[in-house]
Amino acid sequence: MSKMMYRDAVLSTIAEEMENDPSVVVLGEDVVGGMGTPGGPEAIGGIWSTSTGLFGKFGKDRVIDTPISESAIIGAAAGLALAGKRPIAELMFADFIGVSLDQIWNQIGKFRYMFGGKTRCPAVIRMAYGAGYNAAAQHSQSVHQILTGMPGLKVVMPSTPADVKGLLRTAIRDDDPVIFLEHKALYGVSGEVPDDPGFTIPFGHARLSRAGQDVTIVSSGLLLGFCEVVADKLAAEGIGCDVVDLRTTSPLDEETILDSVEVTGRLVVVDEAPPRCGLAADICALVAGKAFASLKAPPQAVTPPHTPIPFARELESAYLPSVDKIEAAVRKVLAWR
Amino acid sequence: MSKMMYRDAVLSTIAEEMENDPSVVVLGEDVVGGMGTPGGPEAIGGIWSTSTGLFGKFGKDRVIDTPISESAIIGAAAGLALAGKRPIAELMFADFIGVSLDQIWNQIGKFRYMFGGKTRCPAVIRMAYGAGYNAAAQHSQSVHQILTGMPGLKVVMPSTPADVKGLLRTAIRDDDPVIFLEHKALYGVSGEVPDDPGFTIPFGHARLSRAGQDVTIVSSGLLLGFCEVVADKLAAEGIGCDVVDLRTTSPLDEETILDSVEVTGRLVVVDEAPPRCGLAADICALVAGKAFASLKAPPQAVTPPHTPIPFARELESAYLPSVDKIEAAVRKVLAWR
Amino acid sequence: MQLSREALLRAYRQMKVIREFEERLHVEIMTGEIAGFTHLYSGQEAVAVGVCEHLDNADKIISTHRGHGHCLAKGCDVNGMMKEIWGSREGLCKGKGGSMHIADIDQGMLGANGIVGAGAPIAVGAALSAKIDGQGKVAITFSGDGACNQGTTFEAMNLAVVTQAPCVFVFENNHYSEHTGVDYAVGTAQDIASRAEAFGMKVWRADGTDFFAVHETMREVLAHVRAGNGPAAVEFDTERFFGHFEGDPQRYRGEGELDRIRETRDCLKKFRASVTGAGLLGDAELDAVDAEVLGQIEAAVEAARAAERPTAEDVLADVYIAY
Amino acid sequence: MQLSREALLRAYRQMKVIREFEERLHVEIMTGEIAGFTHLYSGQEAVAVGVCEHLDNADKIISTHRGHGHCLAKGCDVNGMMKEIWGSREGLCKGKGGSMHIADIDQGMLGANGIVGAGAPIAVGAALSAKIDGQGKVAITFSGDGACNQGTTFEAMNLAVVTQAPCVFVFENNHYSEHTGVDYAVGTAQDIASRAEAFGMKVWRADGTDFFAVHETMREVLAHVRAGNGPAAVEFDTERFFGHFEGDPQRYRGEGELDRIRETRDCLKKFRASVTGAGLLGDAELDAVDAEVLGQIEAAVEAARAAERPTAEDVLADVYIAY
Ligand SMILES: Cc1ncc(C[n+]2csc(CCOP(=O)(O)OP(=O)(O)O)c2C)c(N)n1
Ligand SMILES: Cc1ncc(C[n+]2csc(CCOP(=O)(O)OP(=O)(O)O)c2C)c(N)n1
Ligand SMILES: [Mg+2]
Ligand SMILES: [Mg+2]
Repeated sequence: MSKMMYRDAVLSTIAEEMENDPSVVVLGEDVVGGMGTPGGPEAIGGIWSTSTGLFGKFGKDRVIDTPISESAIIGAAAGLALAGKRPIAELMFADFIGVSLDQIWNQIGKFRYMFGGKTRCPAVIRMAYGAGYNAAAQHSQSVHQILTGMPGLKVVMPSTPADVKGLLRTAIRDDDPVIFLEHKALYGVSGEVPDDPGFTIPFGHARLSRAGQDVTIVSSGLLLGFCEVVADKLAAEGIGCDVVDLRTTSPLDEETILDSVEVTGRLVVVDEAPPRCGLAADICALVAGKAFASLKAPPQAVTPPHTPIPFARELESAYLPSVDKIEAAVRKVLAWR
Repeated sequence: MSKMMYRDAVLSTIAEEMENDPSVVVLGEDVVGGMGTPGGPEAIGGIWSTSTGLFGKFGKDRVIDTPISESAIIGAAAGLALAGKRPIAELMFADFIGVSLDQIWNQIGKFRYMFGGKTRCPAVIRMAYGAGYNAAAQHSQSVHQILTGMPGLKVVMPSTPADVKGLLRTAIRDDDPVIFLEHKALYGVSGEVPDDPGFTIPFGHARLSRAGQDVTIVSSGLLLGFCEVVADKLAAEGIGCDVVDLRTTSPLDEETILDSVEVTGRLVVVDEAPPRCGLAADICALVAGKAFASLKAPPQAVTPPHTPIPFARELESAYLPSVDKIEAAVRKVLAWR
Repeated sequence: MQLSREALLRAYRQMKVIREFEERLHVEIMTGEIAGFTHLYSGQEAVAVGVCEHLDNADKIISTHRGHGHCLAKGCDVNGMMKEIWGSREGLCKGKGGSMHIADIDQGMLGANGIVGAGAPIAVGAALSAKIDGQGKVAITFSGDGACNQGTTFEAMNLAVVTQAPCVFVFENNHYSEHTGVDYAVGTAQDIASRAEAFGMKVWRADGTDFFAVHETMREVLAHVRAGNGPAAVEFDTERFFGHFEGDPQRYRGEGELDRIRETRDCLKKFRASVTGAGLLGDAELDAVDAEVLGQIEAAVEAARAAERPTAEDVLADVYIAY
Repeated sequence: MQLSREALLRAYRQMKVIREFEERLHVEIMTGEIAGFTHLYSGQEAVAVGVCEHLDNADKIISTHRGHGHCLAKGCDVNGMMKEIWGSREGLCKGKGGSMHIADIDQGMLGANGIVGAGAPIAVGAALSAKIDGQGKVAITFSGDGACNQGTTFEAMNLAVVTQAPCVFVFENNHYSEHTGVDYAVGTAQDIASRAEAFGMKVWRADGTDFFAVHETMREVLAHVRAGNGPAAVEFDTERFFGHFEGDPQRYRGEGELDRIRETRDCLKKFRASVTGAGLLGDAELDAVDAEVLGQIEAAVEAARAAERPTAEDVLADVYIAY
């Protein structure tokens, strides 16, 4: 085990996979940084420091700095993947799927199916998502709910450095396209990460981060930690929470969720996406549909309101699900009837 | 009342509103048709015949034929709206939100909120959606689930010519951005349409197209008609279905849905979007959350599978929700326990 | 450069296969047997063939909604394509793609594409892959005069120049995008190639209805690109003989335009006149090719008609490699 | 054309307001009081002011992530902006937008924008609106050297040419997009203006650190566009004095670069030297403006600090006009 930050788990995993597999290629805006400047290549890397040093190690053919052209970035990743490479494309902010969605949704996500199953498209698209930085409506969004709804894409949302390591390895080695969502507010968080170079985490296997008998809390990403705080607090009162960290939203580990609810009979889903057609509704509907008989209370979603993300500190805090709101929701389902 | 086709309801409503309000402007690819050709303007209109004759009536400043540049089309609509016009932009296929999503999601949908409520953005974005034409994975999609999840957008899905008339009038006159989704397979369907030039249908008011006591079926667009067939068939057996036509998915008429389920205790949601993070899950979760005590059976979703849309006739039919699948789902919730 | 008899016969045959494939589809579609939207390539054969005759399987192409010609020229199986268009599970894409989504990665054919402009960035990616491999391979993207207005096409050109990707942007200017004329939709005072040039790449122009002009131009273009000089663009002036899609009444055409282009701008006629005029090939051997091709297309249609249909279970297959 | 004393003083004052606004923010941001990402406009003032001095409220502009200068030049209230950046509910956008999303429709300021390249098509729409109105009004979009590679920018230029929209594309080439140099990211062998020209519009170029060059160029540009000759583009060569955003260590800069540009490319210094040298204004009156502006900025900061904070209920307001 080594202690490392979430962002370093991203970087080290990419570096290791590039070392092991010459077909792994990185591309994106400022993934080198400093190209065409007096300071020169790598004068400064990207704003998340998740590609620092790659250019020096692997050279300009495998670490490709691009103009501000997100459609071309994702499109080039598509072409690299179809041609046999394993591209890792970076969107600086998840919000930029707005300018590149066609290549994600209608191209990369569909090749295999449209082309009759004979086509591999092993592209990883990494992006920084989530609120908490007061970056306002166009730089703070969660997009997993949009991409999870798109058949052909796998969607990964690690909540810890160890999960970054295990899931990103799996993503890079996967023969299907994978959306890898990194929460901005987690980049600086440290945790123990297995040293074993063979350590991977399979997709579709959720992690039970807290175990209890009374209520099931499902979450992922940044908010997972909030849920753990609530679970720990309630544990002190003798209330047991199963906290399910989804890890991947597509494929979804239905079994872990349903097994837990069969025991607890109560569900709270905590998610950073807007409420309508979001992941929280998706999981509430899953449970209502498949564990109806076990449910002792209405499944409860904790999400932001149906508004864009506001700028000011007070507004963003009020917008986001908080420990208090999660606790209130859990107490509400516990108190039901 | 006049009998007219769904497509003609679109066209006549646009023409009437353009007549009444000089700020209404139409733009899109081939909305004139024939520009720059030997045949000249209006030699042929767009492929859906929803703008035929407008150019001749209102001229080139108000009927703007554009190059194939969907981002620029929607962006231009945004600018027209901010500058005080009421643009109606046409995306030939809903699938093209892939190449224009930023302008819909991060621009048009957010201006009012980001700019502190002082900005009007009365843009209507029309698009033809839906399967049934064997147009395969990139020309057959439903996108209401994606857009309903985006705060700031209103989303309209008329299922009849009369609803087109009433809802499109409301859309054009609305001061918020409205996504107006026209189902390709409905364009040729005829129905009675009120002649009253004041006829409008407010957003957020669902229509009860069949009334019954035993089960609630919620749908919209093309599949609404399938649900009606099922309801009529079951009515003959003495089973009563409430069939709720949502009309608008954002705002959503929660009240009509919940009121119905409170009586029936059973819910089937029928939707053309993929299952994950879709509208069916959204409504099942709503009902499970807010009408839990009334529910006598698990809420049931009838959607396509989580795959892209296949081309061949047999495949597309198997992909789409059918009358048989809807009937089976209804019988399943009726038989529960 | 003078082509061998074999090369000439092969080029003619390739163009003829495309032509007859499309002309037959034009007839078959009217029977209602074929589903979906179909965009025919008739009239533009000299471009697809004049380009692809220079390529091998390790060179990649990416195509458009009007993809049959590019697919055939790049070596996709005629029967597999016909079956695909018929929606058979024996089709090249098991009936899941249809006319607009035919691909054959093994042939270096990275897909027809229903989204106008989507192909260009994908080609840049394939070109970057070729650059990494360092074997002098290229990627070619075909775009229409309409597609050249899509933001993705511009982004792709810039990215290709920035990364010096061995990518060729082939613009097939057939004067129409759906029902709109190129003179309206492409704003530039000059031509499409000039716009590409402004992105910093070398450009060429040629008559796209003249196989020899296309072939010779592409020889230069490819020598330039394979030598590591970065991307290039070519604009071919060409004609489409049918409507935008099947069913298009084409009222935007000029009077007599269709007859005129079939008469004076038919690449097959021009090829035949040129090779027979120069005494390189005789009418009899070309006629023999024609007959053989007609037989091949007839057989392909019969095979497609008889081929196995997909079933409901097929819907769920092939979304993911492992899920 | 010679500007009046009043016009000169106003232009200077406008540039100075922007400069001091930004220099003060640079300091305030380090205290941690201001949230979010902030991109400062210091160094580019002559562009915003040289452009906007020609406009009235019915002319529209649309800006970028680096929007403070454009907002101020177009007439947004200094206090309202400062309060917005501080996240107050008294801010121009009630604290919901912040630095990257300031708009004031009444002033014809259609918004700063966090999405690079998003502004250009929106400006075309505003220009089309002006064309309908027929009053000779224009819409102007500011884009960086980085934004000029985004597909939306290209699409917008083509659409503007096709529709002959009275739109001006102002490219502020400050040589960097984030940490990347323009020589790398813009592929063209020539300049940004040449690329715009290839889309079929008339283009101009000028030194963006010279207010008089900007102002004079824009006079020509606007005469051309207001007269109904379609869109135009201008490339201004300029400098940004701070990092891409606040917190950027700027290791991509050349040695002594920041000192050199502050010394030789400071539009305020150049303006002062020029007007005092020509005897049009005196140092004393310019110093008086400086002092007054400093006071105004100080007052704005104090007002922002004291202004009412938003509350949780505000989150739910203003999504829809009627829902
Ligand atoms: C993004 C997108 N916009 C619009 C369309 C609809 N469409 C299909 S083909 C076409 C015209 C394309 O014209 P061009 O590029 O000249 O190719 P051609 O049809 O002449 O081969 C249009 C508008 C589409 N498929 N994708
Ligand atoms: C679509 C999109 N891609 C990337 C970014 C991140 N980003 C913000 S500003 C910027 C650089 C812009 O450079 P330029 O256009 O030259 O403007 P400048 O910062 O120099 O004013 C980048 C990459 C963004 N905000 N939006
Ligand atoms: Mg064309
Ligand atoms: Mg710049």
